[in-house]
Amino acid sequence: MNNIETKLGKLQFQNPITVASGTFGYEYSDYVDFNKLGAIVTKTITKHPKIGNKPPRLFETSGGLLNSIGLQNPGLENFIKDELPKYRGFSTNLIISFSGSSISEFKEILLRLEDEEGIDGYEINVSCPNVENEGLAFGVDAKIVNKLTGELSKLTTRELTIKLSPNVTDIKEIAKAAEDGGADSLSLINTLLGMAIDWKTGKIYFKRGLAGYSGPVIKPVALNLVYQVAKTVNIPIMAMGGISNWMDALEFIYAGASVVAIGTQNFVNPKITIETINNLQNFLEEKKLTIKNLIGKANMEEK
Amino acid sequence: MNNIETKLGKLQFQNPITVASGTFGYEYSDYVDFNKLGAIVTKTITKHPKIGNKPPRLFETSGGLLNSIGLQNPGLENFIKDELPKYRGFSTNLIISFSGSSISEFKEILLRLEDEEGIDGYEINVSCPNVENEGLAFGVDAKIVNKLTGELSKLTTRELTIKLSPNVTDIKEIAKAAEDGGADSLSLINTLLGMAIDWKTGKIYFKRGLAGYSGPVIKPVALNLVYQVAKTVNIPIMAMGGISNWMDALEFIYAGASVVAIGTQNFVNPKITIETINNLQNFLEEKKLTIKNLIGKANMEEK
Amino acid sequence: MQKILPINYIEKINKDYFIIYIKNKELALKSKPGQFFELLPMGNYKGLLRKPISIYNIENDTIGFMIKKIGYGTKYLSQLKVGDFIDFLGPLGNSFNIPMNQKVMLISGGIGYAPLFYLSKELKNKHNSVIWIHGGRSEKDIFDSNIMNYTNDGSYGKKGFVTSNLEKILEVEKIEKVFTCGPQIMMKEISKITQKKEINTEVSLESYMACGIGVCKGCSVLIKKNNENVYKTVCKDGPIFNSKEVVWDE
Amino acid sequence: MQKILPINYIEKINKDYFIIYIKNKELALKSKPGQFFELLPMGNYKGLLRKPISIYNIENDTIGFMIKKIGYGTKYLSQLKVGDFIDFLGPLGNSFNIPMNQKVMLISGGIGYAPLFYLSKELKNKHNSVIWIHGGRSEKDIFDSNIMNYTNDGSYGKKGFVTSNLEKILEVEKIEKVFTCGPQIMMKEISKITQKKEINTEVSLESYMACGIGVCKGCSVLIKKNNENVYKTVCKDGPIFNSKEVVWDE
Ligand SMILES: Cc1cc2nc3c(=O)[nH]c(=O)nc-3n(C[C@H](O)[C@H](O)[C@H](O)COP(=O)(O)OP(=O)(O)OC[C@H]3O[C@@H](n4cnc5c(N)ncnc54)[C@H](O)[C@@H]3O)c2cc1C
Ligand SMILES: Cc1cc2nc3c(=O)[nH]c(=O)nc-3n(C[C@H](O)[C@H](O)[C@H](O)COP(=O)(O)OP(=O)(O)OC[C@H]3O[C@@H](n4cnc5c(N)ncnc54)[C@H](O)[C@@H]3O)c2cc1C
Ligand SMILES: Cc1cc2nc3c(=O)[nH]c(=O)nc-3n(C[C@H](O)[C@H](O)[C@H](O)COP(=O)(O)O)c2cc1C
Ligand SMILES: Cc1cc2nc3c(=O)[nH]c(=O)nc-3n(C[C@H](O)[C@H](O)[C@H](O)COP(=O)(O)O)c2cc1C
Ligand code: FES
Ligand code: FES
Repeated sequence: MNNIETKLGKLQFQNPITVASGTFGYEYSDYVDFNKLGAIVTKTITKHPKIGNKPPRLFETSGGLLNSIGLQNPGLENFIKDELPKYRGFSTNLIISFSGSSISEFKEILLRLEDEEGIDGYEINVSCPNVENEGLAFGVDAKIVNKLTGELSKLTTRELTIKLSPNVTDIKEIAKAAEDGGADSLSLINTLLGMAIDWKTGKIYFKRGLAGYSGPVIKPVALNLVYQVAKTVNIPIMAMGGISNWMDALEFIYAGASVVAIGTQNFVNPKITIETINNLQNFLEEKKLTIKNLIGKANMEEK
Repeated sequence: MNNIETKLGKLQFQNPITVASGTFGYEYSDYVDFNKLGAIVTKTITKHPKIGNKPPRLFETSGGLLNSIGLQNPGLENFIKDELPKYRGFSTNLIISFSGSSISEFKEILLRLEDEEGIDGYEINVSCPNVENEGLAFGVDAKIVNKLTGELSKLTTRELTIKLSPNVTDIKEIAKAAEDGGADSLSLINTLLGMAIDWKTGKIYFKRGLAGYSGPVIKPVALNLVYQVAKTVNIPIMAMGGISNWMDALEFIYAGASVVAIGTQNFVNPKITIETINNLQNFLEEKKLTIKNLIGKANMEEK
Repeated sequence: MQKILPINYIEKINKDYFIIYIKNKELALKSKPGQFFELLPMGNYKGLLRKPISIYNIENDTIGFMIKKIGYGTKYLSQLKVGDFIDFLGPLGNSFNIPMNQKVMLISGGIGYAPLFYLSKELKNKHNSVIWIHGGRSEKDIFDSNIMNYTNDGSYGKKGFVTSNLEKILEVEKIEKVFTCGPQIMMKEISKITQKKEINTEVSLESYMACGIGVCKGCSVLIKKNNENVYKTVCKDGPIFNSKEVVWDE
Repeated sequence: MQKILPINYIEKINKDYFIIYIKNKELALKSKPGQFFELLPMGNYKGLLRKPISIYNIENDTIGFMIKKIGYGTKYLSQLKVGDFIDFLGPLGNSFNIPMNQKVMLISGGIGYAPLFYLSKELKNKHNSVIWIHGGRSEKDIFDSNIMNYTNDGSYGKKGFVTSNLEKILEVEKIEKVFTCGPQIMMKEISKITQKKEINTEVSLESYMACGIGVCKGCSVLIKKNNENVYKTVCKDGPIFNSKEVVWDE
C-alpha cells in the first residue's frame, strides 16, 4: 500500500484521508474502522467546558451548511478523562484540536496534554475570538499567530499544526507567520462566515447573527487558499473545505496538500472517509501513481 | 407604485432592483425593458481597452460560477462613443462602473465622464490589483480606499458608490474608510476568490490560477457582509452576491441594503430582473409593506 | 446502520401527506417506536443534508415513513416513485418507554401523528388501553376517524385544540401516562397540564439535524439534569425526553 | 427568445446519443443552420448555467437537438421524458453562409455531426451538391451509413481520421466550400489543408458559455481582424467563423 502513504510533518500517514475537527467523533465507529484512517482529528476542546450557543445551530443553504455550534465541548479535563481513552486505542495518528482565549491558556492546555500518552499531534484552532486581539480571532493577526506558534513549538515534540481561517485579506502572510514561528504543518481552511435571514419575517436565523459556512460550496475558495499557501510555505498542509469525494481529495493534493480532511460530508455519508480511501487507492493503483508524487503538482501547462 | 420605491444616496429608484456590473449589457434589451429597472450598472471600464484574459474564462462548480474575464472592455473613449449613447436613452438611473490602476487614473476617468451627459452615478471598482498597493487590490487597504474616495468625491456631484471586495479580514474598516472619504453609498460584494483544478490531470483550469466566484453559493457570505457593513456605516448599500430571486432580494433588504443587484442569475434567466420586480411588488402589496420600511429591519427577536 | 433501499410502495394520503414503505428485515427488527431514520434520496437530489423522519409503522419486514410536504426535501421525497432508491441511516435515537397494563394517552398534532402510530400498536401489544387525541389545522390533517380529532377550523371532528378539554379527559379517564408529538407550543401546553396532574409524560422533540448520531452537536436542546440546564442532542439523547426535563422557554 | 416548452418526442440513438424534439412554430421559423439554443431543464436540475446545444434539425414546427452524454447536464437531459419541460433561450449566434449551386463538403467529428445535419438539408435546398465526411471513435459515433464514415478503431467505415484522404478528395471532387464542426484539433487540421487549397471554409467553434448572448465575455476566442488578434464571442459573433480568422494556437 505504498502508493497511498503520505506524511504530515513529523507524522507518517498510512493514507492521506483524515477528518475535519468538529465533524467527527467516536459515534462514527459504528460506520468506520478508525484504524483505517490516516489520522483522527478530534473536536476542538477548550480549557473549561463550553455549553455552546443557543439553538438553532444549523441551517442548510443551497449546497452549503451554516453552523453555530459555539465550540460545545466537555472541557480539557473531562476530555482527558472520558474521551481520550476511547481514541487512544486506535493504531492511527491522533491529533487533538484545541483553542484558548490567550496565549498563556493555549500553553496551559498544551502542557496538560503533554502529560497524556497516545497523542500524536495538536491542531491549534486560532479562529476563536479572543481578548488579546480586541475580540477578533487570533488567526487573523500574523504577529499573534507568530508569537503563539513560537511559544507552543518550544513546548512539544509532537506534530504542531496551526489551523488557519480563510476570512483574512492575505492568508499567505498568516501562513508564513506560523511557519516562522515553528509550526510543523498548517491546516486549512476553517469555515467561511455566513448568515441566514428569513425573507418572510426578516428574522435573523442564528442568535449570534453570523455562522460558519462549510460544505461543497466552499471548495473552490479552499482550493485557491491551499494553492496559495502551498506556494508560500515549505511546511506540509492538511487541507479541508468542501471535500466530498476522492476526486475532490485529489484536487487538493494537486494543489499542495499532503493530507486532506473530510468535514461536512461525514454528516451526509458516514462512510465517506473509508470510501474515499478505497477509491483513491484504486485510482492510484490503476494509474500507477503515488500520493507523494502528486502533492503540489498542479500545473498550468498549455494543452 | 409607492411601496417599491427606494433611494441610493442621491438617487431616487423606482424599485430596488438593478444589475451587477459585468453581468448585464445592452443585449438584454431583447428580454428586459430597461426602463423598468431601478438602475442600469454597466460593465467596468478602464482607461485603455482591455482584451481580457486568455480562455478558458468560465467554469461551473456546484451551485457557483468561476470567472476569469479579466475586465475585457473597449476602454473609456470607445465606451463613450459606442455604448454610452445606447444607455443614455433609458429613463432609469445609469451608473457607470470603472476602475483604474492608480488614484490619478481613477480621477482622470471620472473627470472625462463628467463631461458626458446622462450619467447618474459611478460605481468605483477597487478590486483590481494596483501599483500603489504593491499589486494587491486597492479595495483591501482602508487608507487607500479612504484617499481614493476623498479625491473622487471632490470631483463630482453625481452618486459615488464604492464597490467593496469580500476578500478582506475586516470589511467594516474598509467600508468606514469609504464613508469617511465621502462616498455616497457602498456596493458589495464583488466576487470571492476561487480556483478549479482537474482531478484527472492536476491541470489548473484558469491560466491565472484564481478566478472570481459568484452565484447562489456566495449568498450567505454576502448577506453577512452586507449586514455587518450596514450596522457600521450610515450611507446606503447596494447589495449583490448570489441573488437569484425576489426572496433573496428581500433578505438583503432586511440585512440593510437599499438597493439590490442581480448578477450571475441574469445568465440563467435573462428576465430575472423584471420577474423579481414584479414578484416583489406583488408581495409588498399583498402584505401592505413598503421597501423603505424593510431596509435594515432584520431582527433577532426571540420567538 | 446505513442502507440504500428501493421504495416498495407509496401511499398518498392527500395533497400534503404521503407514506413511503420499504422492506428490510434487519432494519425492521431493530426499529423501536420513537426512533427515526435520516433519509437521503439518491439521484438528482439538490439538498445537502439528510432528512430526519420518524418511524411511522413496522409490519413484519416493512417500514413505513409518513411524511408531510414542507420544503424542498420533503417535496422531493413526495415525487419519488416505487423502485427509486433512498439512502437510510438508522434507526437513530432513543425510543418511547412502553409501559404494561396502563391507561395511556397519545396526543399528536399534525405530522406528530406519525411516530405515535407505531407506538400505539406496541402499546396495545403490551396490554395498555390507549386513548388518542389528534389535532390539525383542517380536515387534511386528520388521518384516522376512530380517534378523537380536533381541527382549528372545525372542518372535521371538534373545533379547537387538543388541549381544549385535556384536563377533564385526563381526570375522567384516569390516564397514567401521556405520549405526545407535535408543534413545540402544543407539547409545552400539554406538559404544563400533565405536570400539574403529575402524569408521567414523554415528548418527542424536533431539532435541525446534520449528523443524526450525536457528533455535530447541531441539534442540541436545553435539558434540566440535576437542577442544571445542559444541552442534550435530540438525535442521540432524544428525540424522546421526559416532559419534566425539557426547558421549554429558552 | 425565451420559451419554456415540453419535450415532444425523444429518439434514443444509442447509449451515448439521443435527440430531443420540441414543437414551436415561432422558434422553428427563426432558426438557421449553425445557430444554437441554451437549454435549462426545469425541475430538480442541480446545474447553474444553461447548456448550449446546436440545432440539429428543423421540420415544419419541430426542432431537434441531438445531444451526447458528457457530464451532469447532458446526462440530466438524457433522463428527461416526453412532456418534461425545458427552458429554451434562442436561437442564438450567427449561422452558416449557405451558397447556391456549389460543390460543398461537410466534415464532422463526433457530436459535430449535429449542426451539419440541418445545414446539409438547407444546402440541398439551395441546389448545392453535398459530400459529407464524418469521423468518430467507434461505431457508436456513426449516425448515417450513407455518408463517408471513418472510425479511429475501424469498427465502422474506413479506419482513420476524416483528414486521412482529405486533400485528395477535395481535389478530385473539386470542392468549392467546406463546413466543419468537431474537435478543435480536427478543425484546425482541416483548416490548414483547405487554406492551402484556398477553399473557403466555415468552422463552428465551441466555448464555455454563461450568458449565451454576448454580455459576459466568457466565451471569447481569439480572432484575426485586420491583422490584429481580438477576442470575439462564440455565442454572438460566432459560433460560425471563417477558418482564416481563427487563431488556432493560442
Ligand atoms: C427526529 C425528527 C423526526 C421527524 N419525523 C418526521 C416525520 O415522521 N414526518 C415528517 O414529515 N417530518 C418529520 N420530521 C420533520 C422533517 O425532518 C422536516 O419537515 C424536513 O426536514 C423538512 O425538510 P424540507 O427540505 O422539506 O424543508 P426545508 O424548507 O428545508 O425546511 C423546513 C423546516 O423543516 C425543518 N428542517 C429542515 N431541515 C432539517 C433537518 N436537516 N433536520 C431537522 N429539521 C429540518 C426546519 O424546521 C425547517 O425550518 C422530523 C424531524 C425530526 C428532527
Ligand atoms: C455553440 C455550442 C453548440 C453545442 N452544440 C451541441 C450539440 O448540438 N450537442 C451536444 O451534445 N453538445 C453540444 N455542445 C456541447 C455541450 O454544450 C456540452 O457538451 C455540455 O455543455 C456539457 O455539459 P455537461 O453538464 O454534460 O458536462 P460538464 O461535465 O459540465 O462539462 C463537460 C465539458 O462540456 C463543456 N461545457 C460544460 N459546460 C458548458 C457550458 N456552459 N458552455 C459550453 N460548454 C460547456 C466543457 O468543455 C466541459 O469541459 C455545444 C456547445 C457549444 C458551445
Ligand atoms: C458542525 C461543524 C462543527 C465544526 N467544529 C469545528 C471545531 O470544533 N474546530 C475546528 O477547528 N473546526 C470546526 N469546524 C470546521 C471544520 O473542521 C472544517 O474546517 C470546515 O467545516 C470546512 O470543511 P468542510 O467544508 O469539509 O466541512 C466545524 C465545522 C462544522 C460544519
Ligand atoms: C462574468 C462576470 C463578470 C463580472 N464583471 C465585473 C466587472 O466588470 N466589474 C465588477 O465590479 N464586478 C464584476 N463582476 C462581479 C459582479 O458584479 C458581482 O459583484 C458578483 O458576481 C456577485 O454577484 P452574483 O453572485 O449575483 O453574480 C462580474 C461577475 C461575473 C460573474
Ligand atoms: S444532529 Fe449532529 S449531534 Fe444531533
Ligand atoms: S457566453 Fe457570455 S458572451 Fe458568450
